[in-house]
Amino acid sequence: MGNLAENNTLHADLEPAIDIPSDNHYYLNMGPQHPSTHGVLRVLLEMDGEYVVEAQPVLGYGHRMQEKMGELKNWRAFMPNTGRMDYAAALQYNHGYVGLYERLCGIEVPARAEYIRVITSELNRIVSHHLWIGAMLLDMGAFTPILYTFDDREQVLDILEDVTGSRLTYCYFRVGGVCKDIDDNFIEKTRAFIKRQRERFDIYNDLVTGNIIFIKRTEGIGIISPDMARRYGVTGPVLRGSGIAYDVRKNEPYSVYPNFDFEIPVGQNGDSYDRYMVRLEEIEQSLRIIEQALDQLPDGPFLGKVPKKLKMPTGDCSFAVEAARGELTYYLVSGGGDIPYRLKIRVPSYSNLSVLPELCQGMLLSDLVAAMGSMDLVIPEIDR
Amino acid sequence: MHPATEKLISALQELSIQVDACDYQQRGYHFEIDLEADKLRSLAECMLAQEMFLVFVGGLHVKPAIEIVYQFASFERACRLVVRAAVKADNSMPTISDIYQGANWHERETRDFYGVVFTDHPYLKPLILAEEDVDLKPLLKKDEDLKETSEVRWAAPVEEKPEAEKAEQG
Amino acid sequence: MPPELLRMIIAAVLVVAFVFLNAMILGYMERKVSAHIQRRPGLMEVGPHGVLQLLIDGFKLIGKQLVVPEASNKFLFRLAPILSFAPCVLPFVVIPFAQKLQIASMDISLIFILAMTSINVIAILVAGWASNNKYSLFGTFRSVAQAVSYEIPLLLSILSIILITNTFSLQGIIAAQKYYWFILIQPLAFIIYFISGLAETNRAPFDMPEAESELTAGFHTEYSGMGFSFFFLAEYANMFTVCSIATVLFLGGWKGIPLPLGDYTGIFWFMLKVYGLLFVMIWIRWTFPRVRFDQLMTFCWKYLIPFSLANLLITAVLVKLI
Amino acid sequence: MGDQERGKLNVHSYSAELQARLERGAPGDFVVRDPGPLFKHKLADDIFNLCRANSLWPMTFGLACCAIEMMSLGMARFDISRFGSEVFRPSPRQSDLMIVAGTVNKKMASAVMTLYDQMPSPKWVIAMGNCAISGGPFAVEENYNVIEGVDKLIPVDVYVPGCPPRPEGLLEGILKLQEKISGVRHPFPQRKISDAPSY
Repeated sequence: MGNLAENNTLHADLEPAIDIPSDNHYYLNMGPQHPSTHGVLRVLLEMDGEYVVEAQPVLGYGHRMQEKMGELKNWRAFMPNTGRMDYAAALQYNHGYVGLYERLCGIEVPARAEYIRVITSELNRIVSHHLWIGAMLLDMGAFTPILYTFDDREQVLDILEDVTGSRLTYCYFRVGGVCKDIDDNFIEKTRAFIKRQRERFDIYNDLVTGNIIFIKRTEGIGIISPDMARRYGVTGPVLRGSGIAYDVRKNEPYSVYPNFDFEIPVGQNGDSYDRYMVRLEEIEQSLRIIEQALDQLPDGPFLGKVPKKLKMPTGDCSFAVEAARGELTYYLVSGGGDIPYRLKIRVPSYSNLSVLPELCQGMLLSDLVAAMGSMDLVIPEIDR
Repeated sequence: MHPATEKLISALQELSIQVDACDYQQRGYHFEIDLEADKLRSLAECMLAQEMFLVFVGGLHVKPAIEIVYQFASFERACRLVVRAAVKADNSMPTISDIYQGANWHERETRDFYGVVFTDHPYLKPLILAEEDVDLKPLLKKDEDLKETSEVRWAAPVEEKPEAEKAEQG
Repeated sequence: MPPELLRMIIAAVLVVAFVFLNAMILGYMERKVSAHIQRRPGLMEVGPHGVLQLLIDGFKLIGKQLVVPEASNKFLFRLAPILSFAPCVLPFVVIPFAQKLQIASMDISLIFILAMTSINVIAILVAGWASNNKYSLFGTFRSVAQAVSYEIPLLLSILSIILITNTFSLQGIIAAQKYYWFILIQPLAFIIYFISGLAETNRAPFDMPEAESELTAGFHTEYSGMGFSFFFLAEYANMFTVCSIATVLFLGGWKGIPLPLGDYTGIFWFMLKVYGLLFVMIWIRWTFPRVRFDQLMTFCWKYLIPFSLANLLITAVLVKLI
Repeated sequence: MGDQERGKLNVHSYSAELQARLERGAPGDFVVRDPGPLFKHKLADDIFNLCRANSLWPMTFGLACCAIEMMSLGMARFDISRFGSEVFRPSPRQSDLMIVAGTVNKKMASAVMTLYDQMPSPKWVIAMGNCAISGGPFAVEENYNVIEGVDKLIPVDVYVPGCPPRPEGLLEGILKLQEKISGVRHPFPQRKISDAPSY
């Protein structure tokens, strides 16, 4: 674990304090109420001056019994909960959940519904990345970018609100389709948004990407090597920042993703800066997917025929989707009937955060905050 | 089949672990493995050597003994494995957190929810639940809801089991 | 009552009143400018365009409970805000607002101001130590290191002006800028002074001691009500002091297009320049991310100090030659 | 660090305290150490209350989904700063208003109470969202972790229902709180919509 000094070029002239045995270590309790822990994460830090010797995240301050409730309710009753796990990218959680039942029960989904799902999911991904860019820069002390990204975010929320009826915790997908059709107004607004968002990238780049302080704060900070990512099961943009082009949308395609032409952006060094660049590029790729989906959008029903009460076969089933933060896997064990026997939800941020104890050894406290910000954590998602 | 996947299967068979291929369209994973707890560590080592990553570790409360479900997948190709291993008689399980460090938290969480003890785990303290809830084990099923292992496995396609209806609960 | 004493009392009242007024104006300016930078209206509802907001905030802070933590050093905890506030009032005594608007003229007024502004760091040290809070202590460590380091380039850049003018008197320095402002012949010194001034007043991007996302609220984490507002007042008073020195040294002080009653109305130009600089400070704060602590120190020791030394050397040689 | 030393890191000093407070019952029973003002005068009270109502500084304290809507309220579209409440203070010592935005669970409960205690009085609490009001969708029979309503822990002034409430809802809650504090809804003359500058 002492390879940090070699990886971290910025620290080369400042020898990390971890190798020096010292009695001057002290404990610092960060959270559960702390501005940079994105909610209710608590990190216990053993510090030597400004250097972190060891970090021990304490989870559970946002634990809401989602897995327990998954075993108590049928799919209709549990659908709202999926949107509340990762509230920043709720539609992808919806998508995974309905996809799971469709796979298990062999339910056909009309093509139009799949396209609507992809369009809204990708819009939701953009929203999530907007939130993240703002929050990360807020962690690094820049207050203004979050207002600009939230401005863009509100544009998408307006579009999504028209079809889903809510701003944040969507419950829009249904087993067999979606609950409301999209109209011309939606398509028009989405196209206008795509145009607007492409122009906004210039503002982001002017304000953030080229900023010397931002580059100095993120380059070479929090390097996650591909090997480390594999051992911890890191996925999503955090993994892609490390140079591994793993994306469930390409690797195990679901829905109608094979119909679209898009790329998986990857970074090179696996540092915070790469993760930032990957996410910025992902917004562009999502825009491309939406554009293509709008062009190809077929006519037809938006909700297939689904029995009022699903009859699940016994057995287990797994469904993975690419959520905004990485691979989201629902694993359901059914004992028949319409209520799952066991619902395991594998959330991406959980594994992404588990890197932290190894990642932050010998780091400065400020870098820890920047590295944590670059991971895009949503704590109630981790705690479920 | 992808050559790397073939290599993985043969490596697992060398460890005398039986790998069953599954219908991906139906189940969402490609291979399933039913394993004895003793072989778990060698399986995990083999998986890491074959560049698979750990998707999750979860518990499953069924009748003879609690089962721990491991899911592995690959970054490079479509290959997803589900490994199920029943816990030992003393409700314990060997840890794989020294092989896959990511398993550390998953195992702690499983201990929180099911009370399974992972032997040699470096730090088996409650992760999700509060310290005073150490014996809560919230995901354990009540006796009347508890099912046999065979009741939650895929049946062969020909057999229809209408009695599975009785699983309805409040 | 001797007239001199009367004058002193009036001056003292005016200065304290001005410090409060300045904090109010700056607070309003900060919130309104930040709002417009972020494309939102900002303060709007309390008074026309929210002008009464800072007054209301002040009253509210007076009415808040004063919490003294159980484990703190209670004497020092109460002392720190006063220690922070009192010295930053004193520089206003010697600041030349106009040709005849200066409370006391001293030959060493520049030194006096620098001495007074340096006390602030002790107040922060006391506050952080007495709070018995790790985050406060963290902020204090950073603040002391930062203030001590940035004092050097600050002084060196001032020194190059002193070499030209041969006086520490602020009126003397303004008088020396009869034909041109010193920013024209000492641009590097101005830039170094301004950056160091940002760091000295703990303004973003150098707001290490109260880095919100890392240290919750830094050295004043434990302060509530008036204790907090004293730090707040001191910060704004220090900002004003730093900018007024910059105005005097580099921007010709109260000099400008002559107005009637020029001996007194120079205050218009002086305030215009000072608030112009303050606007730049606020602008910087709401644009940049925060630098990291070691980068902050590296920047000071590896760039600012060598450059200011070189600048000083060149100035000395040129002054000798001309 | 060895395993024994690791144990030091995991300190839960709250749990016994939490138990005691839960047993103590209704939130009115809290010991308030505020000595109160030195003298009381009707006019002074009115002025101070007017000031307090118009200068509510919330604490940076988000728990779950509702926190995002709370953030949205601070952002350009809804802009809480019009009412002077954009000063989100990270330290409880400097804040007047605690917006409990999200689900409070057993582990978090003690922290919520500690934070409430750390705020200097006068202080107010807004319970934002169904979870904070009553446990919301998590108030099921098998509930083992979620506190069903933050008013079981601390006194709440204003409830803002919704899952999550829209930012306008929270804004209305803050205006209601202003009404509660000063007796008048938004004490200063209200702006007509048409007068507001367009952004």
